[in-house]
Amino acid sequence: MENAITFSIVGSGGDGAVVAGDLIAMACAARGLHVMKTEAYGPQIRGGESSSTVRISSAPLVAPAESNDALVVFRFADFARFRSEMALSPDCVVFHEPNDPPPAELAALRCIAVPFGELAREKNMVAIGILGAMFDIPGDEIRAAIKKRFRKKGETVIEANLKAFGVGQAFQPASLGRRLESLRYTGTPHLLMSGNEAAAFGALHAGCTFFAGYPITPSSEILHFLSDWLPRIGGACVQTEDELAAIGAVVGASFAGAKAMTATSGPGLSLMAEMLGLSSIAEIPSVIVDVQRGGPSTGIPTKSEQSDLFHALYASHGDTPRVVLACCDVEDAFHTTVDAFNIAEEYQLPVIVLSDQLIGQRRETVDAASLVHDVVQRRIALPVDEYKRYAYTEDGVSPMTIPGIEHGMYQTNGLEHDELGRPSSMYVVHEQMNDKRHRKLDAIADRYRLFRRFGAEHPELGILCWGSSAGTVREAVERMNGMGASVAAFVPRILAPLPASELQAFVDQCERILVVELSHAAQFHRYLRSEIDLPRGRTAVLARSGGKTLTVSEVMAAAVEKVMA
Amino acid sequence: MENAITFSIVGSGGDGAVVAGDLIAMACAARGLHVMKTEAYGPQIRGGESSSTVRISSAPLVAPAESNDALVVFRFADFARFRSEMALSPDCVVFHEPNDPPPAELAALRCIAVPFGELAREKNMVAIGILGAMFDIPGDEIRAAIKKRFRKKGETVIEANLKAFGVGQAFQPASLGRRLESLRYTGTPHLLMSGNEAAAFGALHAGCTFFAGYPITPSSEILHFLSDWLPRIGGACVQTEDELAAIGAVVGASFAGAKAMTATSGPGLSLMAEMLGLSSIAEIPSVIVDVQRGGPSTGIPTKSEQSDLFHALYASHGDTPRVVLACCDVEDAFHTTVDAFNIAEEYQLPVIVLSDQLIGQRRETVDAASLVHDVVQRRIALPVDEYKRYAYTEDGVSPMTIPGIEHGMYQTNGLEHDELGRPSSMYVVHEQMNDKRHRKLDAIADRYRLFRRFGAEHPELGILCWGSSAGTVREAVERMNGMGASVAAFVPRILAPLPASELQAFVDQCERILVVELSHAAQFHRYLRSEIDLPRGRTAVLARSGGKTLTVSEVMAAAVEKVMA
Amino acid sequence: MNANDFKSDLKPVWCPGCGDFAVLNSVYRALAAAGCAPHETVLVSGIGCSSRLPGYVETYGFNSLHGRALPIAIGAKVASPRMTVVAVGGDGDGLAIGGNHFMHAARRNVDIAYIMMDNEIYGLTKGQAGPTTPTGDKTKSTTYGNPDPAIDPCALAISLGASWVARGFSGDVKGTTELMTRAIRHHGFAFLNILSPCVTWRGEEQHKELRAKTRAIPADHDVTSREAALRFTGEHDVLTTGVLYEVARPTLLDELAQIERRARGSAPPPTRDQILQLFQMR
Amino acid sequence: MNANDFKSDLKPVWCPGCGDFAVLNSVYRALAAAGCAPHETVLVSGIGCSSRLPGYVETYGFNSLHGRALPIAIGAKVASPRMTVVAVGGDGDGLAIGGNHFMHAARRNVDIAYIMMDNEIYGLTKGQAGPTTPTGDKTKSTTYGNPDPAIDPCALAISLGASWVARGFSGDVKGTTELMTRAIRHHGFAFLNILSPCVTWRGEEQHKELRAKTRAIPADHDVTSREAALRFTGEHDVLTTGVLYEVARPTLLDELAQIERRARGSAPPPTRDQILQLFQMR
Ligand SMILES: Cc1ncc(C[n+]2csc(CCOP(=O)(O)OP(=O)(O)O)c2C)c(N)n1
Ligand SMILES: Cc1ncc(C[n+]2csc(CCOP(=O)(O)OP(=O)(O)O)c2C)c(N)n1
Ligand code: SF4
Ligand code: SF4
Ligand SMILES: [Mg+2]
Ligand SMILES: [Mg+2]
Repeated sequence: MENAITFSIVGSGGDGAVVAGDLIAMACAARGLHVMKTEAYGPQIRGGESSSTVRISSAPLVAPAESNDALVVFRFADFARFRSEMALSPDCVVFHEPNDPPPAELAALRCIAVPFGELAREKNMVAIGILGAMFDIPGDEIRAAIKKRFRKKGETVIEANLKAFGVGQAFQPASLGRRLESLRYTGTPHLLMSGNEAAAFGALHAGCTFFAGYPITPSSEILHFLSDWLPRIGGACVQTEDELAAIGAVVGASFAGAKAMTATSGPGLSLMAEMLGLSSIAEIPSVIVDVQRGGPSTGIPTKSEQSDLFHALYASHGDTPRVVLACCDVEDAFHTTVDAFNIAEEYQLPVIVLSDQLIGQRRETVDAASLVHDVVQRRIALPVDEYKRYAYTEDGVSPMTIPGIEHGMYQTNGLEHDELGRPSSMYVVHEQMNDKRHRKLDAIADRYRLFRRFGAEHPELGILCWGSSAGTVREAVERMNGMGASVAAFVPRILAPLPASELQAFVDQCERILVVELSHAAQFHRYLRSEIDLPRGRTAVLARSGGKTLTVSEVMAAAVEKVMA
Repeated sequence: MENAITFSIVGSGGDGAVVAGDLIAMACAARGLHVMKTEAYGPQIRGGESSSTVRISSAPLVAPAESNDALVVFRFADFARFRSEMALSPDCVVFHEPNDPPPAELAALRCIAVPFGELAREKNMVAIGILGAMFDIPGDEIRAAIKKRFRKKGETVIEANLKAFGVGQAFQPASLGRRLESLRYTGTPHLLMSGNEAAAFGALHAGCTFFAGYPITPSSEILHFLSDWLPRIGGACVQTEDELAAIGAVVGASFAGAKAMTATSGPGLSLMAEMLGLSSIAEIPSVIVDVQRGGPSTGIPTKSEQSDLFHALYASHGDTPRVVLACCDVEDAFHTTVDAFNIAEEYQLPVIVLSDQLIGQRRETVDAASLVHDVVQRRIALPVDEYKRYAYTEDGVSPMTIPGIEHGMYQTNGLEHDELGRPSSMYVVHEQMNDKRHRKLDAIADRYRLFRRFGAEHPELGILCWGSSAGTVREAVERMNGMGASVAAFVPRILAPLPASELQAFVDQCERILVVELSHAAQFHRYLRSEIDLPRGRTAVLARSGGKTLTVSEVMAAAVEKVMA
Repeated sequence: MNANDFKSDLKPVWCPGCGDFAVLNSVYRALAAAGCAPHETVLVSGIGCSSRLPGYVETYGFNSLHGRALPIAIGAKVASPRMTVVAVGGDGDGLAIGGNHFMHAARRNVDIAYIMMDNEIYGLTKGQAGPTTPTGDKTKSTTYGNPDPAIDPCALAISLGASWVARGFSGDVKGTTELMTRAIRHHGFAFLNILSPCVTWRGEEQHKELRAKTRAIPADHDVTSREAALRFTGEHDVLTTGVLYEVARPTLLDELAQIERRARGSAPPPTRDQILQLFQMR
Repeated sequence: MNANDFKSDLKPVWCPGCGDFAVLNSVYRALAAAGCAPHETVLVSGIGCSSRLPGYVETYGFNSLHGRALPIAIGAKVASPRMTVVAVGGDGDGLAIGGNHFMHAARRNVDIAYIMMDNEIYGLTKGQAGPTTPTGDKTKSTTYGNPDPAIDPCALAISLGASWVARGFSGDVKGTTELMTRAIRHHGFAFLNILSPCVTWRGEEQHKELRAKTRAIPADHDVTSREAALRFTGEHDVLTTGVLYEVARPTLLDELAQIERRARGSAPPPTRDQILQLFQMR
């Protein structure tokens, strides 16, 4: 990413570091630049340390920032908290308060003292004034962003902020780093949205009219968005007493004919295990978005990890067919959610979408034109004389009616049942019904070969990864190939049923395999082993805990150390 | 099993088919014979059709009955219900009421009309009189069993039943089948117990003083047993409002120092997923017995299946180390439960015991002398000056205190935490703690190499199976080897962590592999693939739904068709 | 539609003599009396003997998970308000594992009728104590007597905010049918507790005892008085049947409709581009 | 032991001005006043801002799962009756996801004190409506106003059978400390609802409003009268603090002890062989 810059702003609550990052991101999006923006917080509920990191480029971005070109620190005590999770490039410029000298380890960098607090009460505006000037981000866009952002706070606030911004712009420390000409790019304005917003918008796009949920970090923004928008389109958004009720209400609504969804994070998904089984055996569509965070248990609610995979794939007692999809980035959160509805509705089973904190809560520029996706409707059975709700069919999908349809009445249940839905404890019925329900997975595997493949056509090294790791791996692949290596990556977007033949073909094509994931227990690797053949002795694994973003250099190092060596 | 006989008694509610089977089983156990007894019911809550099947042998029995040598049918309409799940040997003798002629398909068998109802009101007693005489089961033992069983009902009832039994004994249809001399064996009397009773007794043996549970078929007998016995030893048995509370109370009690357990079946286990994660990250011992039934969802509550494996292995979001054990038969349910407590207490994590309906609710003769097993106590930390509850250690096990110990106070939680138990969202802490928690699995894998291996020393065919399938596979292996084949089987009793090296060594030893399990989705096979290397192209799988007992001939047929062919 | 039109051809699995047969009978009659169309009626239950009921009724039916009838019923009702949604189940299903949903459904005044078949025991799992089992009773799970106080489901429902609460006895088909009809017609959350004996695990006596204790509610009872209602639920020697409590207050659907009005007014639903505007930075 | 002995050296993560600081202060003082030994005290919480509290107290502490403080506390108390067990948490934790455990803990009169820090909002997850949020309030999850009626936790606790119920206001440290001390000393399930403002999601006004509304319970209130107590919880313009309800009835531990007596009498615990006799057929 030659034409990309990255900077972070770090401060305490009240310093406005996060707002500062927001404003620059907004300005860049408006100007048609590509932006990826992440935030990090300390353990304090409010008022603790926070940091905002913005990566900007004139070309599309696929991964979050690797290292900073500039850094604004309002207090080094706060910076220390994030130090281990933040890389600085060798020519990084550090801005700080004169009376708060940088720690020794930053001595090698260019450190510039700026009396932020003295220059204006709105010191974050001063900071973006300086950064804007340094990186030549159009001032009028930033000013427009300030006006938009503080609209509700009134004129005086806007004025004060604009003024402080001006002070920052005027404050020109001598000879400041590179100016990226390309950043002055003026293309079509982009949308700026988070993965959670993209998923929620995807639900609306897919025709979702019912959402039930229980708040949980880092998924709650989906609930918030739909609480705002569903009533406007005549749908309903219900906050339930817990996750058991949320997924129950989704199944009930779907039974009654609505496209229905819930969203949660790991702890909530754990509570939904039993109802997953009901949705599967009663063959009632349901969509569950899981925005993963650090686990197990309450774990690390504010950080990202890829360790809910096992639970998504395998939770619920009994042989319980379900579909698991995974999105790779913000835009993909939209598409994956629509796919989830399409599959759930067409095949009458539960579909889990695995997102994660990194995708869900980061903001990315998205092209409005790309937010289109075909929508599939449930196949409603025509009233027939001898209606069999669970008729054996070739692809396992039986005609479904919904309450209100005359002559379409049926009984459903979580007990094993015959073609009419009547409870049965006979082995033969059980075996045939298990078979019918699992046949749907074959049909889906056939129809939905969702994956991304990028890099060399005849790779020496093949990387397998999923979800939010994909962007970083992609950037690593591009860099390695740029350096003369021959690397490719395969990223399934449907994890169950896995596109096994394509995956196997890819693996067989490669000399060596590297599996990359943010799960200490290497869940993805273990799952892959159970479904395809990985070359014995020629497969390496980069699997570590989440809680820290995967970096391009980490992937490259693993490729070199674990595989090439 | 040359010296074994099997018979079934089939009737409607009130016919007393099940009691009849019980009495013969009791008599045989008292005489030192080996018995395995299963029951089956129709969907009626009470008063529907029921059948009782008893297998008797002078040598130890490893598997339930394959086919019947005798059959008592009080009503063929009831028999029809069980027909598909009941095999009859070619020389099977069928007793029936004169006015209820056998269906055509039984024409080839010797059918003998007995006017049961006319002979006595207690027609089930007449039946065991006839069967006892036919198979030469000592009458005095049966009479003793009748007295024991009807003790609480009073003398008149006992007298009437004894009289009817005498009538049956006297009723001697001409030339009745073989008499098994060996059945007159008089060895040490055996205990007669069910797998659920064995597990509950195992808990008491292990020192369990706290049980919390919620009723569910087919596990409730564990609750019933402990509700009776725990108060007598000064422990407590609590029926909670649901399974979330049950496992919560277990974790709380264990935190407070008690050896604590819950028992449930699939639906309950699904509800326990979240708390499993807490027990794992807070490192608090817990024991969960799951008596599996047909799934998914409510499924088939009264029948056996091996399909909770995935959930037991993988449920709960995040990287959640836990131990999964599986018992193979009634006696093994005792040992496995004690092992579960030993491992949980020593390694401070959740341990799931997988049993199933077939083991849990069948009655088997057990040798009292074999119900011994070493018991491990929790390692309680001595109060130290700088007590670190979650200190990093080599085997991952940190010193634990319990409330009441001075200077041993600590904070625990489901959030990621440092060595002192203080919440932390730092990556480095998370990675190290994940590592610590997973190291325990290595230590356990090292110490607890629990498996059974039987059959040929240098096998051509290796069979892999687990749980209740083991007995049937064992009998199949013995029969095949008796016929000149070279077959062996490997049965892990610890499923996670798997005894992978022993398993791999076994697999590598065999020319061909057959995996046998009662799960439509072949959960065991898929799990094995993820953990060891199975020979590509030389591995076959016999995986089908539960709901019907696995039979020896089924295993043999698979061995021939799928493997030998 | 008459009662017979609601009979499905599935044969109940209940024990001969089970109180639930009579309840089923009342369901047929009440659905007819309330003027429900079978195809616009949804019966949702949990798991238990009693929860088998929907299978025997010719409507849309859902025999779901133990304890989860109410969330499913609520989802169905909100998604398809035109349907008549009736939840049914046992005392264990509704008060033990499903207690939390009961609490919040009552509070929210969800527009469904909830019929509890209360046999003071766990029937299906073969006789363990439940939340309505009298203290001291010996059951399979309480060898030395039930340590817990019994809940009165009607008292609970009233405390939790249900807007219509009644008690019936399955032995009185006519009375129960009337109550059920009113429950179905009520605007809001209607809770009907029906004492329905379990001959198998509580014996014949339970039936006789209940019959002896039951008496109809006095005609002059003020159904809008919480205190008056709670006086009946506090009785020990008699068991008063009838409508104990009835008030009018906004239901969940009323509230959701109001939210929709506030959200949209008379504007047409927003277009895709209108929603996306939210993310436009210029 | 004095209050300071109960202070741990962990710094609270709460927002400056959060009502929970004052509650924490009361916890220190009450534990001291009730004469608890730190190593014989167990604090159990769920998840939420308020549930962080055990970490700041020098006792055995367990910050568990969202909604599951009570089952864990009950398990700990039954297994180790000598310990003083106190459960703490938020309104969402205890009344939404944890509602069922609340209901059954109250009914069973479990021997623990349960302190609810009620801020009428979900604090930790950044401001969604909870079961005590007033109807109509706009929050992040109720864009057009909260459709649900608010629960009064004390009224609920009384209805559910709690044997000791009180209301406090975190702004009144002295009063809260006294109530907490009594809660800890109570024999049975003691429920203390403390209104503890969330400055971040309910603003400064909440604090002021609460302070203005609070008034002490009249000295002549009959604490054994359920009706009298419920009159206070029904008030709208004032917020009466103090012990609303207090009765004596057998606790879960009392019942379990009686079960043990019935089971064993004065006999020594059965031996292994005595148990196995059950399975002997001769
Ligand atoms: C999650 C879960 N836990 C437990 C069970 C077992 N179970 C089935 S029905 C039932 C209780 C039955 O009692 P009740 O609800 O009163 O219904 P009744 O049979 O008495 O009509 C239980 C515990 C289950 N099916 N699912
Ligand atoms: C199973 C589960 N669902 C949801 C959450 C997310 N969550 C954490 S705290 C909380 C509610 C906080 O509200 P409250 O209990 O009132 O405590 P407060 O923060 O207001 O003190 C929620 C929903 C969770 N941790 N676990
Ligand atoms: S067990 Fe009881 S409740 Fe269940 S069907 Fe039989 S009599 Fe009815
Ligand atoms: S968010 Fe509210 S409840 Fe949470 S710490 Fe801040 S002020 Fe307190
Ligand atoms: Mg019941
Ligand atoms: Mg709160």
